[in-house]
Amino acid sequence: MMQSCFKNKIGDVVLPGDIFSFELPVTEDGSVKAEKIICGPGLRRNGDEVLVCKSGILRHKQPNLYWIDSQQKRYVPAKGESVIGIVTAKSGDIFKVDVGGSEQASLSYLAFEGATKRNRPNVQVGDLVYAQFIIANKDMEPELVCIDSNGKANGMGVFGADGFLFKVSLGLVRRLLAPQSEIVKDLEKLFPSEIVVGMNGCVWVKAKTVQQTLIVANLIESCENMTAQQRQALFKRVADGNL
Amino acid sequence: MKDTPLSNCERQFLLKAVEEKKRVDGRQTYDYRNIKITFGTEYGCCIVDLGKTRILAQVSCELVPPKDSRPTEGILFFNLELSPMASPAFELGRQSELLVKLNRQLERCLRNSKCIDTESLCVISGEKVWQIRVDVHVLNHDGNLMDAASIAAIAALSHFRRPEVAIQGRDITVFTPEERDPIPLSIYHMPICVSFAFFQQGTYLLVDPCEREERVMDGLLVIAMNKHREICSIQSSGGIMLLKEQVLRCSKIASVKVSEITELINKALDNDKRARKEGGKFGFAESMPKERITALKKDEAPVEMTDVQDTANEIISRTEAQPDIVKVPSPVVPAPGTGQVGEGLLNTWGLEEEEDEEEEQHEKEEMSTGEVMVLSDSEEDDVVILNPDANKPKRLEGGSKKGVEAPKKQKTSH
Amino acid sequence: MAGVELLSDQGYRLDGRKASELRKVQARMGVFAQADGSAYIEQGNTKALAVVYGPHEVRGSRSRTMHDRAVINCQYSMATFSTAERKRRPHGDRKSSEMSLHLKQTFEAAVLTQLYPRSQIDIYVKILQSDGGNYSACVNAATLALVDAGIPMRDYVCACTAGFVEDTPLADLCHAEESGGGTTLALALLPRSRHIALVQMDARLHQDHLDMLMEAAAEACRGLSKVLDGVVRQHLQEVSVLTRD
Amino acid sequence: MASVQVSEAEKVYIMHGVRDDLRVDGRGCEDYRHMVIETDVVSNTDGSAKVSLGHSDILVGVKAEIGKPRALVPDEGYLEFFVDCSANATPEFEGRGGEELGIDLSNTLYKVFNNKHSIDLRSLCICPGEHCWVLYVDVLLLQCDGNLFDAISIAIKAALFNTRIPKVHISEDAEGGKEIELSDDPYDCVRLNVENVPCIVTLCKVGQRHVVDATLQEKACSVASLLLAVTHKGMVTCVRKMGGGSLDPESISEMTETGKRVGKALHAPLMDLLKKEEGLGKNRQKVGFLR
Amino acid sequence: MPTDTKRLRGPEESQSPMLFLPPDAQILKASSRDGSRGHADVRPIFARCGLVSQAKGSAYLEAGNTKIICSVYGPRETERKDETDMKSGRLLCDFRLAPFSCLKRGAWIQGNEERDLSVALIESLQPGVCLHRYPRSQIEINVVVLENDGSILAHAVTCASIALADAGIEMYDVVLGCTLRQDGDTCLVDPTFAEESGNWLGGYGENQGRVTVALLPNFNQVSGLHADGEMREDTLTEAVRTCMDGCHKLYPVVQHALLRAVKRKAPPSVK
Repeated sequence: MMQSCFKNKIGDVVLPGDIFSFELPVTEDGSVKAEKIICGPGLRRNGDEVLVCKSGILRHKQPNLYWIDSQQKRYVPAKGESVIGIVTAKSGDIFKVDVGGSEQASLSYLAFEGATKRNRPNVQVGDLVYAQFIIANKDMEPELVCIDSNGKANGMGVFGADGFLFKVSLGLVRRLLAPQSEIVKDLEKLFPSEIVVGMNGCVWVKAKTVQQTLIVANLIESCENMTAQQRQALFKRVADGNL
Repeated sequence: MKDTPLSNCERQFLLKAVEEKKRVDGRQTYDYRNIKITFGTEYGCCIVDLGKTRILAQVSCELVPPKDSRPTEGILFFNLELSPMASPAFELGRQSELLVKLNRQLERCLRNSKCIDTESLCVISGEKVWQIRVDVHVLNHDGNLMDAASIAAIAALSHFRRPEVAIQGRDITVFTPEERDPIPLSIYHMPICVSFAFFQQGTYLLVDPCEREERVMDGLLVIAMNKHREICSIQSSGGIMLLKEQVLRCSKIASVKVSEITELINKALDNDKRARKEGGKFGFAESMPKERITALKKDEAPVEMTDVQDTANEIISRTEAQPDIVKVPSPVVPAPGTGQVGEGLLNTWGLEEEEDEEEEQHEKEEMSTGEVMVLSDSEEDDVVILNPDANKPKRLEGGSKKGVEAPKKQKTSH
Repeated sequence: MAGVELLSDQGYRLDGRKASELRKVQARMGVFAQADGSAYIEQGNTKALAVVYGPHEVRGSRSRTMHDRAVINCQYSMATFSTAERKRRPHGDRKSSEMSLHLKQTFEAAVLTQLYPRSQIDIYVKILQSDGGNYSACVNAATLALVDAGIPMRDYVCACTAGFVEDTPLADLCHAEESGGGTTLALALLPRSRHIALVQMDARLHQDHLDMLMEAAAEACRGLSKVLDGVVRQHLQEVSVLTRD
Repeated sequence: MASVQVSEAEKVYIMHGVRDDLRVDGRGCEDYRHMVIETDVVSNTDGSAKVSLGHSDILVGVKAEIGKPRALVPDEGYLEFFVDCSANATPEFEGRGGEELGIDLSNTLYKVFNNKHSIDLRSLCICPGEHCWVLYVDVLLLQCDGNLFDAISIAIKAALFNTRIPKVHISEDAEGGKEIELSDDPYDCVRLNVENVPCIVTLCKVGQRHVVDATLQEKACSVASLLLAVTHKGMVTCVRKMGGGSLDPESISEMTETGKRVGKALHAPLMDLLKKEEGLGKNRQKVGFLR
Repeated sequence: MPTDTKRLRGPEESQSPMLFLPPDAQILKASSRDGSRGHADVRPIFARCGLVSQAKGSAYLEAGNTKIICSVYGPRETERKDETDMKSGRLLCDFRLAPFSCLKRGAWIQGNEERDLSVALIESLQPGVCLHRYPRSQIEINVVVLENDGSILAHAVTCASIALADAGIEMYDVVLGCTLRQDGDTCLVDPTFAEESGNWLGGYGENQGRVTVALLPNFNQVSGLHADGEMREDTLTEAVRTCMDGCHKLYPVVQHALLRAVKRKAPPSVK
């Protein structure tokens, strides 16, 4: 019962301030069957009620995970998320990286694969960095690293020789990074291109020519507010228009 | 709050794109973005949309004693505000260089060129004259504030009506709009600014730079002209090295652009006048009935599909051929009170007679069928506005049909 | 000014000059002892003083330092008694902050700033007497001051104004001609490479005359650069005589 | 004041020098540095003068304008002082940096001229209660190397001497309104009597003795200084103790006495120099900054 | 300048009523002092410490109708970091005449005269305070003149030094101030507002002037000296000496005020 009032809300737009209050279901043998609900981003527990604090669409994932899919642009750092940052300053032994959050994240020069005291990584002001948050909470300054637990870069570090960087909303980023994202599938059908997506809404694209890179970039940007069929039609037209 | 810094890779990519005559939003080197002029219900208030850059201009008048150096002339006062709403980089109250530059350029372009007859503003010489005050507010900064501000200012001035005044001896009676309908200002000519962005030490040139291109450009050349091909002001800024020939070439391009924008402003003005005369609805609320809740509708960025080669110099040579005003295909007028020119129109001018697009906008019934304003952009596909309310799919095909047909036509024309 | 006739039919202007004749230019470098570089210039009745400090470390807001080149910091101010009508404040109004901005841009183009990263070069210009062509007097004075301070530059920056009366271009306008409502074009030119550092034009002019006007202004700038060149050589000659023996 | 950093050793060296009446640049305790005065330097003004005292350069412009007399003294004109510390002097004065010093200097000048005899204010009145001449005295500080007050006061005296106020005749037009016409003949003008204009002498207490016309170095190692405005008759129109230290009464009276003597001795050569320069008339070769 | 929108102002050409006073009322014969006070007598002053609870130290002083209140904050950290001389502290002063303090209403914003008085106050107090004990810090003195009845600078100096002492700031000596108005040969110590400015405007005779002296009584050192108007040199030195005697007369009252304050603040003595 508890989840029922949740279930019928899935897929609807919920506004901050909506409250889901539960009467604990009393099973036949009088014991109270407790059900566990995991509140994702956008939901907050208040006593035995669940409060909605971000406007968006309520999403559900088996078995009991609920969260709000909001159209947000401003990124709030979260531990473990990998983002694209721009190096803004080199002060002492840490680099200041702008991730579009409330403050600039710090990235130690040792947090690169194969970096030692003597051979420092070659990072210039203005470079792009693909890194992961190891410290990200409201009380401390966010900290990034470019190596995973066993010291390998596996994809992280300085990159972005001659691609194109642009910003999109966080909702679209999540759709791009979804395991079988249709958008990515459609893009693959067009022409070969490299795409790097950071959770902070930065997307980096590189294709064979400047022309194609621009097309891919514009396509991704315009997928923001299109339904599935419109996207199909657009991609079909782009495909034949180009051939 | 400082805005996000520009990464090196973005800078290199944009410069490479400029070298290959490709622009991020698919425009040609000499294309203007989508210009949309809407007038408010009150006389002298107007909003100009240049792509995503959005500027509000408001004109007001007041009876004041004149300056003793010029007792018989009215006073023109311009004030441009960079509100922090427009971009994170603008802080309130800080005299930034950009603010000073824009204000002085606006003043020079509209006051020194004597485009408004200040003698006609004098009520009693030496005692009371009209002070016309033009306040320009930047609502959203996506590059090229100068052109948008100058269009907004001159459109608002030509749209403005000041109350009529009767003088008996010493006392002045000011009539309210109900008693006597207000009088327009006497405007000799309409100076409009055209901005040229220079890259790679002046080798590459772009018109109407968007915000990203502005951050990467070396310098800017702003030329203000009116449709009689008279230059009202020239101002170069940024550390660029120009050659005389480049400045002359820019002034030729500017003359074409200005004549076409002036055409658009007049179109919007007549449109608004017709809407007011027929007692129809006018003003901002009317001008965006069909848009989504967000005022700044998020139209899909046009995608440049065909590898269009550079037609720039070919266009220039053609402009010398026709000294007279080039027949500009009539801009599409989607809703009363607005005049709209899609990008595509620009590079079809002068090439061949574009069959006059039938006026989608037929007064009343058009409103009801919800025929959405069609941004008939040439080579990019049709822009479709996703209406929140359940909209007949029919319109979709209709829209795309228009779209599909448009690019093909576009292709042949090159 | 309808009344005053700017160009007589024999081709003479108000002060008896021909159409393309410059005003009398007198200049001297090294006027002040305390400044790194200083210069004083008189173009007709317009008198300007320029002082250069730097390149020195950036004072004030640290955020302005550029990691790859020097920051040029200009201040243009007019003496309160410089114009016929007394000015209440020497600087701070929009006109003078715009003029400072123009000077800054002109010299950002001309000075080799990448040789002095993370530093600042101050250029202060004071108009002692204003009789038209303030911008050009400032640029010429600042050029001499920079040369006096030994700061490397691509080329001299010479600036001159040009007007257009009865479709004959006039060079080096005085105050009467400038405020007479006709067209005024201010041009800052690097004479040898014929590059334009800054162009600024006011009041209406038909597009076809633009070429003629700019050519006249460029011609005037080249004439001015010869005069400045003479002043610099004479100053160096003077200084070298003092330091030779 | 734009100060300069002086190490302790230098201070001791300077103090010992002053004690033996021998200063760093060889002057005695009561000698002035080399002074160059030139009038009529700026043509847009009614009177102007340029003074360079050592490396301090001052330019003063006087502009006469017609204004309304002050309510309490309807039958007198008045003087307005404005000191502009331009950034030319030191980068410190850029923007609003020089404002504080400028206001301090102009306030002192107001005090110096705050008496009846320096300038005959009554002669400045056109018609009591309605129109009077207002003399805007604008001081431009181009280079400051210590002892600004003296240089400024001398420059003001020279500029006022050089001031030509056009003659004014008032004609009554029909309904009694007063019509003021200025005579546009440049030579038909009124000259101001600057006999009584005071000159400022700044005495700097270094160690036990006091010096006149102190440079920035000497000022940096002095505790206090006394400013005296003296007229040619020896009258003292303004006294002000400056600096962070205190003075005992004996040294005050001693310094006042020296100040009066030096000040009085200053007026005579200044006046005849001005008259001599005036005498040159037209064929005087204008120098200004050109040499 | 922000125009003063709150107050209903008269029409522009309104005149202040002061103008229409009969001429003789303006020029008060300075030499005849009314009633009790002789020429060399100082007005009786009333001084109290510790009125402003927020301030570190404060003082209120009344001399005849001149009422001045002063509060001292600090020593505090200096905001302007790039101050050069870091080894000694700095005195900052904010001298304000309340708009209602004089006959003609003043403005709230600090005018040039007030800035001049602030500079004069700092230069007079600086010798008395041991600034080397407070390196890299600043001491703020706020003086407000509630009613101006003459010689406000002198009494402000005295009031400020009492406030500094009340604030527990180390001082070599208290600083006392006294003003003198010279009119011809007569000199009036501690003049009232009328005496100070009255005869001045009309006076065309010799020796019209005003002298203000700030004194360190125990060291007998002059820490501040201001004089304007026109005087002969001997009259000037004579006037300075008279002012110093005037200061010495004030000293006992100041000592008494400080004693009272210390007693009140001192812990109850164990009896």
